[in-house]
Amino acid sequence: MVGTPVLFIAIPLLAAFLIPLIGMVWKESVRIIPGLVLAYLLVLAINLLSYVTVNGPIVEVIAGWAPPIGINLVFNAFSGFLVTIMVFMGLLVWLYSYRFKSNVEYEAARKYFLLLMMLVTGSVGIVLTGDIFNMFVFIEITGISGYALTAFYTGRDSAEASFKYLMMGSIASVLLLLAIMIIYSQLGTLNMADVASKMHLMDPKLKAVSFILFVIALGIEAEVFPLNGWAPDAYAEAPGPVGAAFAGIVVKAAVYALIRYTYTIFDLSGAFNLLIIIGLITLVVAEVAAIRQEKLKRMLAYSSIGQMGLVLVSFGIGTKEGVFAALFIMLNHAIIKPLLFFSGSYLVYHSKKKMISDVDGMGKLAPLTSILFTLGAFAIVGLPPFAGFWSKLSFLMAAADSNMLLIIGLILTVSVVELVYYMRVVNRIFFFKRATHLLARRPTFNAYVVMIVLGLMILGIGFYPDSVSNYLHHAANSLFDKSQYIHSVLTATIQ
Amino acid sequence: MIAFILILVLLVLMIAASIYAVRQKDLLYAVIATGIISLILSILFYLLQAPDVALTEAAIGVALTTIIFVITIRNTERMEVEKDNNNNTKPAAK
Amino acid sequence: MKKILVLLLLAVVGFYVAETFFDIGFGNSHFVKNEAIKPVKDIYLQQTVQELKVSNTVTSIVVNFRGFDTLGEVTVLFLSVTALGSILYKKRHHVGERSVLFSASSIVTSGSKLLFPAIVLLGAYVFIHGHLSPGGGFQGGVIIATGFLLMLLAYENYSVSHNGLSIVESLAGITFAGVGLLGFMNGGTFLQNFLPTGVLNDLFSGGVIPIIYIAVGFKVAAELTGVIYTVLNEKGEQNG
Amino acid sequence: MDSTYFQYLDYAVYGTAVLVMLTGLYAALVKRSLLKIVIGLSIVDSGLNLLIVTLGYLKGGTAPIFSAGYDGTQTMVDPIPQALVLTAIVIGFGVTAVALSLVIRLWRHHHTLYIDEIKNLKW
Amino acid sequence: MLTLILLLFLGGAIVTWLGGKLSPVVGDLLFLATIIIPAGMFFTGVPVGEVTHLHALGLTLTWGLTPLSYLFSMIVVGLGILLAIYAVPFMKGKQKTGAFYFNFTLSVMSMLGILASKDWVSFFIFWEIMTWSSYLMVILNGKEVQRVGIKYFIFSAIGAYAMLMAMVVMNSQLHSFLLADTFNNFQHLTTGNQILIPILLLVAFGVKSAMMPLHVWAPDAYSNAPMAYTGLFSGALSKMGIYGMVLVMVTMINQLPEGTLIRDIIAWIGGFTAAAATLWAITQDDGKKLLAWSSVGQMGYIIVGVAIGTPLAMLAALFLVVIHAMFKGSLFMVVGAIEKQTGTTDFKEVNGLIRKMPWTFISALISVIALAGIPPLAGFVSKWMLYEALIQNNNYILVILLFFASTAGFLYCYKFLHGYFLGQEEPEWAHVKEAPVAMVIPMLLLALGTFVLGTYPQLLFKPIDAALQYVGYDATGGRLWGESLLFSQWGDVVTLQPILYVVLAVFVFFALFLWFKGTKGTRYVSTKDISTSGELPKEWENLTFKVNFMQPFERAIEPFLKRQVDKYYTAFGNGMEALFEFTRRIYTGNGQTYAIYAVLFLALLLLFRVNLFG
Repeated sequence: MVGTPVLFIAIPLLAAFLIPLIGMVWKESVRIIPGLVLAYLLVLAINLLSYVTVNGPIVEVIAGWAPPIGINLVFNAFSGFLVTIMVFMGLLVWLYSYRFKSNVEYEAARKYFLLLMMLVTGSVGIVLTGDIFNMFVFIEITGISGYALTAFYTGRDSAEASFKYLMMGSIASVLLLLAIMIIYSQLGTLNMADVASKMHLMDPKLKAVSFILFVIALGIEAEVFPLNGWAPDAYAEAPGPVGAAFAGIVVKAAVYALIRYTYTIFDLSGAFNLLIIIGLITLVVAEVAAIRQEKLKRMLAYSSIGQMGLVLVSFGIGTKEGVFAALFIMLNHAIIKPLLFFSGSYLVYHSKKKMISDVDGMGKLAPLTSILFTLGAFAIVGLPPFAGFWSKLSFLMAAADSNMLLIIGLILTVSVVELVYYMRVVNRIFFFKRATHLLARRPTFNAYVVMIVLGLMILGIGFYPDSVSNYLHHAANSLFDKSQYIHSVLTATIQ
Repeated sequence: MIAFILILVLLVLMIAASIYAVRQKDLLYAVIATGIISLILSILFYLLQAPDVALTEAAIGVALTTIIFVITIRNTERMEVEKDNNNNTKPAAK
Repeated sequence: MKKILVLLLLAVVGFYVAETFFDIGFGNSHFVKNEAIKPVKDIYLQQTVQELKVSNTVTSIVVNFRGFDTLGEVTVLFLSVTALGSILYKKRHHVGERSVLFSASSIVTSGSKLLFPAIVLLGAYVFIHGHLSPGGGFQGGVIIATGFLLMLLAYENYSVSHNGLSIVESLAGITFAGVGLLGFMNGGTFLQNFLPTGVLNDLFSGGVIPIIYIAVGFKVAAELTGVIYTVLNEKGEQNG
Repeated sequence: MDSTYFQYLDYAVYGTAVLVMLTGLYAALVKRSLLKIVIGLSIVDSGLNLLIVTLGYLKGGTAPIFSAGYDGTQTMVDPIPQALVLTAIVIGFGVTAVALSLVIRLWRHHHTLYIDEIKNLKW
Repeated sequence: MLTLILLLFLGGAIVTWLGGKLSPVVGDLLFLATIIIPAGMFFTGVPVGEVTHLHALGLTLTWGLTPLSYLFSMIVVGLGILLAIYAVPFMKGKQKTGAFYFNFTLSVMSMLGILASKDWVSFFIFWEIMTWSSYLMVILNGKEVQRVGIKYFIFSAIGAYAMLMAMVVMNSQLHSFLLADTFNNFQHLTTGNQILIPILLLVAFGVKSAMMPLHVWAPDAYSNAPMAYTGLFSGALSKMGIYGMVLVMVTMINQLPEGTLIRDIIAWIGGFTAAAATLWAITQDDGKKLLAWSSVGQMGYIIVGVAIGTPLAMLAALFLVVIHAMFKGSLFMVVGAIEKQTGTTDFKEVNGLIRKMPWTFISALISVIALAGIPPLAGFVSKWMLYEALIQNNNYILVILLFFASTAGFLYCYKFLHGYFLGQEEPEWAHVKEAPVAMVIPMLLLALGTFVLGTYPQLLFKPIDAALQYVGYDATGGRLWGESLLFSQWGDVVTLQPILYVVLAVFVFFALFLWFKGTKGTRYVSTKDISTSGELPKEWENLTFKVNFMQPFERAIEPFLKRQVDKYYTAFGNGMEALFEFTRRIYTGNGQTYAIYAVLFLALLLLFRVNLFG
C-alpha cells in the first residue's frame, strides 16, 4: 500500500491552506499546485483501488478511535471506484481549465482553482467517509465550493443560479441534520456501519421519517425531479469546466450518498420502489424538458439530470446486475458528459447567449471539436459501438431480469426523445449555415488533450467493455455485501 | 420555578421574535429580531446545559450574523417590497 | 393562494416533524432500550477523562473524537471566505471606500480603542482554556473577530492587512492539518494524539488538543475578520 | 434547577423549535425579498440548533465539563449534539455569508431584491 | 477470418477518411481498396458454418454465416463493390467525400456484421451502426436534415429499441442471447412474451423494410441520400429488415397458435404497402422520389411473400430480394448519373437524354422492365411465383390487390423512362455527355444481371433453396422451385429461353431499324409548344407536357392520397412537442417555487409514508 485514504482529504486541505502562502511569492503556483495535488490523488486512488480489489476494503481510523467511537474512512471497491473516477475527472477539469483561465487575474484564478480542488475533495469526502455527520460536513464543503464556482463569472446571471442552488442547498442541509439527529436520538451512534447494524432496532415510524428526510436532502443534491430546479441553472451559468465537474463529480457523490443510505444504512424494502419512481419521473421530465431547450448548456444539464434518473432507476432494481448497470451508467456519464460540456462550451464560445442555434455550421470551422461533440452525443444516447451502449444494455438486461417490462418500454421511449434532441444539435453543427460571422475560438492545447483523452476512453470502453467491467463487478459486489461492510468497519483497528 | 417561567417566557419571546422578523417589512428591524432570536437561543442553550454552544451562538449569531446582515442591507435596500403594491414601489427592473 | 398552499404544506411537515420529536421524548434517555445499543456518548464521557485528560467533553469531541469534522468545518469557513472574495470580486478595488454604518462619535472610537485589546485578550483566554472550561477555538476566534469588527466600524480608515489575514489563516490551517499528519506519522492515524496528555484540569493537558484548538482559534478569527472585511468593503452603489 | 417543572416543558421546547423552523421556512418560501429569504433560512437554522441541543438534554444533567468541582455522581447531558451544533452553527454562518454576498451580487446586477424579477433563467 | 474482414472494413473506413484529408485521390484509392479487398476475402475465405467467438462484458458474441445470411451477404458485398466503383466518379468534386466514404464503408461492414451475427447483442450492435451510418448518409447533402434526418432516426430508433427490448426480455427468460437458442426455446417463454416478442421484432424489422405504417421515413430518406448510396440503402440495407423478418417468421411465428393470424395481418399490410406506395410513386415528379416510393412498394411484395410463408412464397420473396437489389441498384445509379450530368432529377426539366446517355438508357430500360415484372426478365419470375403462391394459399383478394399494384406499377415505370430519356431534346441539355465509364459499367452489369437471372433463374434458386432448407423448409425432390408452375410445366433447364430469344430478336430488329432509319425527318418543336386556347401563358408557367403527366389518374386516386400517415405522425409529433413545452414550464425560474416543490415533495412522502414503507 502506498498511502491511506485519509490523504485524499488531508493533502488537498494542506494544499488549500498552503496555496495562499506560496501564491504570495510564486503566482503561477496557484494554478499548478491543485493540479499536482489532483495528479497525486489520482495515482493514490489507482494504487489503492488495485490494492482493494485484491485485499479487500481499507478502513481508515481517524484520531485513533476505532469506528463506533471515532470517524472512519472506508475505501472499498465501491467507494474506491467512485473516488477514482472523481479524482480523474477533477484532474481533467483542472487540465482543461488550466489555460482557459489564463486571462483571468491572479486573485480570481487562485480562488477558482482552490474552489475547484475543494469541490473535488468535498465530493471525495462524501464518498469515503463512514460517518453520517461527517458526510454532512463534506456535503457543505462541496456545496459552498459549488455555490462560489457557479457564481464565478460576474457578467452573467450566474449569481441568480447560485442563489437558487444555495437556497435548495440550505434546505437540504437542514433536512439532513434533522434526519441525522433522528437517527442519533435512537441509536446513539453516528457511524454508518454501526447505524446499519442496529437499524432493525429502530422504531419503523421514526425510521421512515428519517429516511424520507434523507431522500429529500440528498435528492436535492442528486438532482431528483421535483428537487432539481437549481440544477439546470447552475450547470448552464457556471463556467464550462465547472458544469462538467458538476456532472462528472458532484452529482456522483450525491447519488453515492443516496445509495449508501438506501442500500447499507436503512433496511426499508419500500425504498427501492421509491428510487424507481423518483428516478423514472426525473428521467421523463428532464428529457422532455431537454428537447425544448434553446441553450446548449441547459440542454446538456437536463440530459445530465435525466441520466441521473436512469441511474436511480437502475439502483432501484435492487439486484446485483442493476447495481452493476447503474455504476456503469455513472462511469459512462462521468466520461461522456464532461466531454459534451467541454466541446459544447467551445462550440458556443463565440456567442454571448450560448444558444443551440449558435452551433450552426461549426463543423467546418472547428471540425475536431465538432466530431468530439458528435462522438459524445452518439455515446450518451447509447449508440453502439460506443461506451454508452454497454451501460444501456446492462441496464436493460438487469431490468428485464426483474421483469420490469413497462419500465423498459418507458425508458426506451424516453431514449427516443433523447436521441432526437442530440441529433438535432449534431445536424445543426454539420449541416446548417453559420448565422454569425463571429470567429470560433480555437480550443487550447490542454483542452484538446482533455477532449481527446475522453473521446478515446469512450471508444475504448465501447470496443472493449471488459476493460472496466471487472472493477464494476467488484464495486457492485462490495455495495451489495452489507454485512461485510459492517463487519470490516466495526472490526477495524489502527493499522 | 424561576427557571421554568424563564424558559417559558423565552420560548414565547422566541416565537414572537421569529414571527416579527418574518412579518416586518423593514428589513433592518427584521434582522435585529433575528439577532434577538439568537440571543434568546444562547440563553436557552445555557439553560439546557450547553455553555459551549451558548457562547458560540452568542458570538456568531448575535454579533457577526447580525452585522453582516446589516452591512448587506446598507448595501442594498432596506424595505421589503411586497407583491401587493409592486406597481408603485417596486424598483424598475433593468 | 400560494400562501395558503405553503401554510398547508408547512402544517403537514411541521406536524410530522413535531410528532417525530415528541415520540423521541424530551429530557430523558431516548436511545432505544436494547442491549446492543451502547451510546457512543458514554464512551466519550468516559474516555475524555481517562484517556485524553480533557475536562471539557465538548472540546474533546470537537477536537479529538470528531476532530475530522472540525477540520472540515474550518475548511467550510475558509471556503466561504474564498467564496465571498470570488463572488464579490471586482476588477478594480476601491480601497478605503467602505460602507459606513454609522458615523462613530469620539466616545465610540476611543472606547473601541480601549476595548479592542481587552476583547482580543478575552478571545485568547477563551481558546487557550478551551479544553478546561466552556469555550474554545471557535468561541475565542469569534470573539477576536468581534474585536476587529468593532475597530472596523469605529474607524473608517482602519484596515486589516489582507495578506496578514491570509498568512495567519494559512499558518493556522497548516498547523491543524500538519498536527493531524504528525499524528498520522507518530501514532498511526490522522489527528491522533501523540503528546503526553498530562493531568486533568491542568492548563497543559490534553496532548495536541490545545494546540489544535489554538490553531482553530487563530484560523476562525482570521477568517471571520476576513468575511466582515470583505463584506464591509463592498460599497453599495446606492444608499451608500 | 428543579427538574419537576420540566415535565411541563416536554413538548414546549420541541414545539417552539419546530414552530420557529416553520416560521423561517415560511419566510423562505413566501416572502419576495431575497434578504427576507436569507433571514428566513437563518431563522430555520436557529430553530434547528435549538432542536438539536434539546435532543441532547437530560433532566437533571449538568454540562459535560469535568471541572474541578465535579463530584463524579451527577449525570451529564449528551455532549455529542452540542459538538454537532457547534459545527452546524459555524457552517450555517459560512453559508449565510455566501448567501448575503450573492444577494449583493444580485443587487448589483438587477437593482432589485424582488425575487419575481430575478428569473432570467427558466424552463 | 470474419473478424478480420470486419476489422479491415472498420480500419479502412478510418484510414480512408484520414487519407482523404491528405489528397482526394489517395482517399478514392483507399476507399476502393477498403471495399474490394475485404469483399474479395469474403468471397474466397469465409466458409458457411465457421463460427467465431468474442467476449464482452460477460457476454459471448458469436459470429458465423448461415446459408440464409450468405444469400443476403452476397447482395451486400456485390452491391457494395459495384456501388463503390460507381461512387468514386460520382463523388468527384463534391464536398464531404470523406464522410461519404467513411459511412459507406461502415454501412457495408455493419450489414455484413448483421448477417454474420449469431447472437442478438452483436446483431443489435451492427444494426445500430448501420442505422447511424445510414443516417449520416441521409443528411449528408445538408438538405432538410432536421425533418428528413430526424424522421429517419426516430423511426430507426423505435425499431432498434423494440428489438433491444425483445432481446433483453428473451435473455432474461432464456438466459441466452444466441439467435438459435432464442428460436429453439421460444416455447419456454411465457405466453404474453410469446406474443410480445415477435411483435416487437416485427416492428423492428418492419421499420427497416418500410412496412406500411412505419414507412414514412423511407421515401424522404431514400431520395435525400446521395444516389451512390441509395442503391445500397434501398437494395441492401432495407433487406436487412427482410432478413430479420424471415428469421422471425419461420422460427417464432410458426410456433405460435396465433401465427396464421399474424401472418395474414402482415401479408395484408404488405399488400397494402405495395398498392399504396405504387400509387404514390405514380404521382411523383422527381425520379428519386419515384424510385423511393417504388422501393417501398417492392418491399411490400417481399413482405407479402415472407408473410405467406409457403415454400413457393418464400422462394419468390427471396428471389425478389436479390433482383430488387439489382434493378433498384441499377436504377438509382441511373438517376445518380443523370443528376451528376445534368444537375437535376426533375422529370419536368430533363428530357430526351436517350441520345446523350445511351448506355444509361439501356440499363434503365432493362431495369425498368425487370421492375415492372415483364417477362423475360427476372422480375417476372418472382412476381409469377408470388401470385402462384398466393393463389395456392387461397388469398385471392390479396392477389387482386397485388395485381392492381403491379399494373399501376407500369405507369410509373413508363413515367420514369419517358421522363428522362424520351421526348424532345431540350437545347438546355445539349452539352450533356454520357456518364463516366466507371459509373456506367456497374449499372449495366446490374441490369444485365437481371437479364441473366431471368433467363437462368436456377443460378439463384440454388442458394435460395439452400437458405430455405436451412431455416427449415423441406424440399420435395431436392428443389423447392419445382412447385412453381413455371418450372414444373416447362422444365427447369430451358425455362424461359425460347421466349427470351423471340424477345431478343424483336429487340434487335427494332434497334437495327432505328439505327438505319436514323434521326432524319424528325421535326423539332419545343416541348412547351402546346395549345393554350388563345391565352398567353405567363413566363413562369411550366407548360412542359410532363407537368401533370398523370393528372386524370391522380384525380382518381386523390381520396387515397389525402390520407397520408405522415400527417398523423406530424400531428402527433407536434402534439408531443407542445406537451413537452408545457411540461418544462414546471421549471419556473423562481427559486422559491423550487423550494416549494421540495417541501411539497417532503409533505407528500410524509403523508404517504405508510404506503411506501409500511
